[in-house]
Amino acid sequence: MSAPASGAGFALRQALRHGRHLLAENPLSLVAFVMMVSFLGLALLGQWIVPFDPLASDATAQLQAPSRVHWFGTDQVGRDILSRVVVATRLDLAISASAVVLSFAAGSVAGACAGFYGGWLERITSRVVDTIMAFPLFVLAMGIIVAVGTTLTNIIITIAVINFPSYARMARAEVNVRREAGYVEAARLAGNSPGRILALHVYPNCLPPLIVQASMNMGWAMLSVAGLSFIGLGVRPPTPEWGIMVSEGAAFMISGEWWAAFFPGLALMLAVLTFNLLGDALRDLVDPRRRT
Amino acid sequence: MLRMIGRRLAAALPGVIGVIVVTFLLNRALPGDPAAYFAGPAATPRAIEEIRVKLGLDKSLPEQFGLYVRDLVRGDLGTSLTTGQPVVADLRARLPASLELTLCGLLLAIAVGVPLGIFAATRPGSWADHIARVLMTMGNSMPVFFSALLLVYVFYYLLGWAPAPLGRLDAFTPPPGSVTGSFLVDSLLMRDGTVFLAAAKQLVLPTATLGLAALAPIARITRAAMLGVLASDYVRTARAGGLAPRTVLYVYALRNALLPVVTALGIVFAFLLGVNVVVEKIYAWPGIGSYALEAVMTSDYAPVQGFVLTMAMIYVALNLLIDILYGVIDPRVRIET
Amino acid sequence: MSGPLLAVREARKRFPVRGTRRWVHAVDGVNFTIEAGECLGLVGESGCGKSTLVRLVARLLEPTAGQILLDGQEIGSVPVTEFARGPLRAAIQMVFQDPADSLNPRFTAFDTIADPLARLGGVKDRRTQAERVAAVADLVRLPDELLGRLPHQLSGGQQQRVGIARAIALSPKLLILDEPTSALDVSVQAVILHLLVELRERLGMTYLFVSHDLNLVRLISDRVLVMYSGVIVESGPAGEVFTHPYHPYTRALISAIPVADPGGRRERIRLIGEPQSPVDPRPTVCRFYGRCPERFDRCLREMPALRAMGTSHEVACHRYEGGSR
Amino acid sequence: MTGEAGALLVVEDLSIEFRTREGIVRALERASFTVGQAETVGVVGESGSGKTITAHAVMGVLHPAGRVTGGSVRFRGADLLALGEEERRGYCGREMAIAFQNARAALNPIRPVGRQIEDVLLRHTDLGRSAARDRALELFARVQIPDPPRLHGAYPFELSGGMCQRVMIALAVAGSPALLIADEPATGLDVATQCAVLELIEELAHENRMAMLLISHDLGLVGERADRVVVMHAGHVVEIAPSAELFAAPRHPYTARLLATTPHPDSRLADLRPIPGSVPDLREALPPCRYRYRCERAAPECDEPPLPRVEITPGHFVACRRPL
Repeated sequence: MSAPASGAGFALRQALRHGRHLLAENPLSLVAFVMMVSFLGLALLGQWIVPFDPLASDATAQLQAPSRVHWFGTDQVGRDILSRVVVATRLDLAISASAVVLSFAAGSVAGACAGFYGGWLERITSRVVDTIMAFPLFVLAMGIIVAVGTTLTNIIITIAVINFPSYARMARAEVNVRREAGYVEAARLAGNSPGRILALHVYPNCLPPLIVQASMNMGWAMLSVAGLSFIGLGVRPPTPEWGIMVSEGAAFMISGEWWAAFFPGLALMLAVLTFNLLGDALRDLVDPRRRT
Repeated sequence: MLRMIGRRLAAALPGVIGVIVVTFLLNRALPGDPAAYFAGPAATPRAIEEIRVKLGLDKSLPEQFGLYVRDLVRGDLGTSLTTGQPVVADLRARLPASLELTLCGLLLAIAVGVPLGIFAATRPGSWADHIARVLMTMGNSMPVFFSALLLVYVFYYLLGWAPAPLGRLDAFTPPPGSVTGSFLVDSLLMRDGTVFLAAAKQLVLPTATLGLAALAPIARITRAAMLGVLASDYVRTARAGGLAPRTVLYVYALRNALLPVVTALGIVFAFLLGVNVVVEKIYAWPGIGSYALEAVMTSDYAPVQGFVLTMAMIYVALNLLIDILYGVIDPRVRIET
Repeated sequence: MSGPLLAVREARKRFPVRGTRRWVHAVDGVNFTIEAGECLGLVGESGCGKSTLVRLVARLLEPTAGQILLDGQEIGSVPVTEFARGPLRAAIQMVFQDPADSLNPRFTAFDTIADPLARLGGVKDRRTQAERVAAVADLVRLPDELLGRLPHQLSGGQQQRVGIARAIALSPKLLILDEPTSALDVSVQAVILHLLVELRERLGMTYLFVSHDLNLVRLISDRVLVMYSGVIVESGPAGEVFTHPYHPYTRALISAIPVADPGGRRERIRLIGEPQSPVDPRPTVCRFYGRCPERFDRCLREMPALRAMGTSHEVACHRYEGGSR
Repeated sequence: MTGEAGALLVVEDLSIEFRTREGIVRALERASFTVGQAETVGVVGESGSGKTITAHAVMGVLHPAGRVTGGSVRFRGADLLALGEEERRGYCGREMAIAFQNARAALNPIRPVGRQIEDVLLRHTDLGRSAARDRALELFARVQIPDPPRLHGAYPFELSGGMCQRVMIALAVAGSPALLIADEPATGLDVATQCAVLELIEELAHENRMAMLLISHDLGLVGERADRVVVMHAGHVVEIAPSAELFAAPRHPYTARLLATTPHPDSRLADLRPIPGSVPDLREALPPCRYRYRCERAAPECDEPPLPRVEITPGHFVACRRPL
């Protein structure tokens, strides 16, 4: 709306001061940011910049150690591991991001409505949440995938389902804190309908901690996707995917051919690390209690 | 106190019901016609129909659910196609292996994680704090199958310190007589040092893998809780009262900080139950996780369902235990309910 | 139009206590009126039910029983959500205790003030909105350049000006001031008090001024209600209640006011015991019994009702049977 | 600004900074005052004036983000800031003690209140366990807690705000300190309870010949009870005077305006004159006198450092170039 220039300038100055202090305090945030940009770049451009076809096997070059030609070595059927690791970035990021977005949207809206309206909506939501939370989540994911089959959509939905409770619970708690806040009463006095109050006054104010949660959750979703693939309940070979690649390389660890499992595992670890660090940085930014 | 436990028990009930309903629904959601699936590819339509009736699939959904609950109460989880054994018998035989591993991992994680978190919180900003924080972040980012494989590579292949990752005992050691099912406990009961050592050796790497995985969240929560408590008004009161640093740290700060840690233990345990499957696969551990995975490979659903159900029940039971423990520590819960 | 602007008759509000079958009797049969143009003060300690009472009057809560009449029209039975859409919503507005908490952290001062204008005043056109907001901001002396700021970029006093601007944007008939200065420093408190008095004169509003501080209520109210544990124990003209309090609770409150003069301390009235729980109080016992230094056995048998002690002064205490001390 | 002879506590030129995200807050600058034996000194100021921070610094429980950047705190002549941690702790609870504001949060939520008192007693006296328990019950009775044996085992969440404050006071006086710091002891309680709590503290101070530092934002409350008053504004001590003198003839423009803006039983609304401007942002560059931009007496000479400290009449100090 109408924001006189001096007000905007004031806000900008504060934000800059804030950001500068944060970076000075935690240079890791900057590293994480750079890493995230690199991963996004690989996800977007990966398939055009890799030196080899990630699916092309070569019977003459099986399980070769890292060399000048194959920087990360080759796997048991002679595919270039570097190319496969790079190309897998898009799939791994896309599955996790879709799942996180899905559970974020569903969980935050369901939780917010439950917390705001109460009644049967709240009872149903908390029943669903409690039921999902009664399972060890990864085990539940296994059960669902086995039952519904390993298609890409099913994997995404399954990961979204097991992450749903954390958003729903958090959103409900955040809404509960604010439901009786002065500005909500004031909005009522100003003639806002309950739906409008929830959508404009309550929900947006609950988002910051949820976004932090989403960033943290992204790493966990990637681990879950790769974990499912690793035990054979995720993406199917020969698609390049980090979890499958580690799984396929696992057998060779005992015989010393470490590279086949090592590089995809490392890529996965770095990606998860990136999102965890970003989550930490975001939380520092959002949570005033951690102000020192 | 008893009333509190009663309340907790009642509160755990909906969770149990939810678990049963979900496992039932998962069973019905199997792709394709379950009767045709169970009858095998060569079955005639009549044979399929017979199996449909035998499995109760011709009945309505609520009726099927009733039958399912009846079977559950009788301890009947169906029969495994792969082993030909009742699923319950298979699970019972393999559960101790899984529990022994998970509990060892959890204990290791608590034993290292809690002190690490306290250490980091009491020296904020020091190099020790920074190292602890890096460890925690790394630990949170490490895929378990990756750390497991690295441990195997380094300690088995490169250094040769650990035995081959092939189960609970090497080929030359006979298992101890079964009392509890835990090889460590049973061998001690039998006063058999050799078996104990052999079992312990096999346990080291998988336990370390689980411990490393659970260490990060435990240390992280301990550190955060401790930091919060150390900055609290009541710790300031204790300091202003001139109390000895030990009293302030242990009586005033740590006891309060343990409350969120105890709560978090449930989540960490659930996480370990999931991780367990991966670890059992890598170390060829004959637990219920690897049992379920074998069943997955052969599309044998009854064991998978039994596995999911068992894991969920263990988790519900543990949460109940944690709730009670929490009530013992925190008077606010104990007195108000 | 004759009759009071607002009349509250036998208003009651009960809340269930979670996990039990018991009830908190927050407001327990309250009667009072406010004349148009008057400033009525409502005094009581935290937890006495005054917040609940004003929320009933402001139509933010549904009363359990009783009537609320605005200009003779019953509004207490209109459901809260329906009332929020009705034409009378703009007539009763409120200024909140904690200015930081009562402003949406994501709304600029402009958006906050424009909200009631758009919702209730039908002012949706951006330019008209800007004009009206600027006019109201001018009334509360909020500088234009602050309108684009978010609450956390404003000082406590400025935040409260935004809160007042929002409440008076549609010139309400009744403005409820719920401890409008208790979260502010004394230096800011005086500014806001002056502003409120000035606005009442200029806009001809009626005030219901709520505070725990009798000394403050005295300064700007014409009449005072003293509330204790869900009931009104004394009411009367502000000056008279302050100089000639009857109820032991009112006298204790007044004697507790510091006089700031090192030599001239007053005789303090010491209350005994602890405040009583408002959960299912016994209906036949005076609410103040547990703390009253002047109690006697009748107070345990019968709850005293408000009795006239002169032209417009009322007190609910058995000590003042028959209209005298 | 000190009359040091025989003073129990001497705070001299104490400066404290806080590191925050938005920069360094100079929360306290060269604050000086004294507290004599058995004397009650009031500290008054609006929020952010530095009064609580001063109390925390004296007790050595400053928030980790805060740092003493200069000055000294001397108790019976010993410089507390120069002492080692162990020695420093010897003073806390035994020589000086503090009753914090918001008592409920200041008590350990999962330890019975009686045990919390015993912790202090066991630390600072030679009492054994059962003797400490008896003494704790005595203390509870002394602070007018009903039914001490029952409440000995109670937890803070079971007690009312007033009761928590009484426990806090019992905790503070358990070690028989020579100096009691009471930081907003009555804030957050209802008016009648406030009064009772303050009177209890006064009685205890009188009985045990305890010196007291009474911190409050309420000028009236402090003026009524303190022998001398320290007025603070934006991290500066602006005036120190005997109570009667301060109220009769304030010399710092801020004190005068603060008096004029505080309602008292005889004042009328027209008498309340607001203080112009607002408390300055302590992160920004500040003039030598931090009241400079709110002051109607300000003149160019006020921009000359340093902030003056004038003993305008014996025992009456004012930090102003143009006092009233």
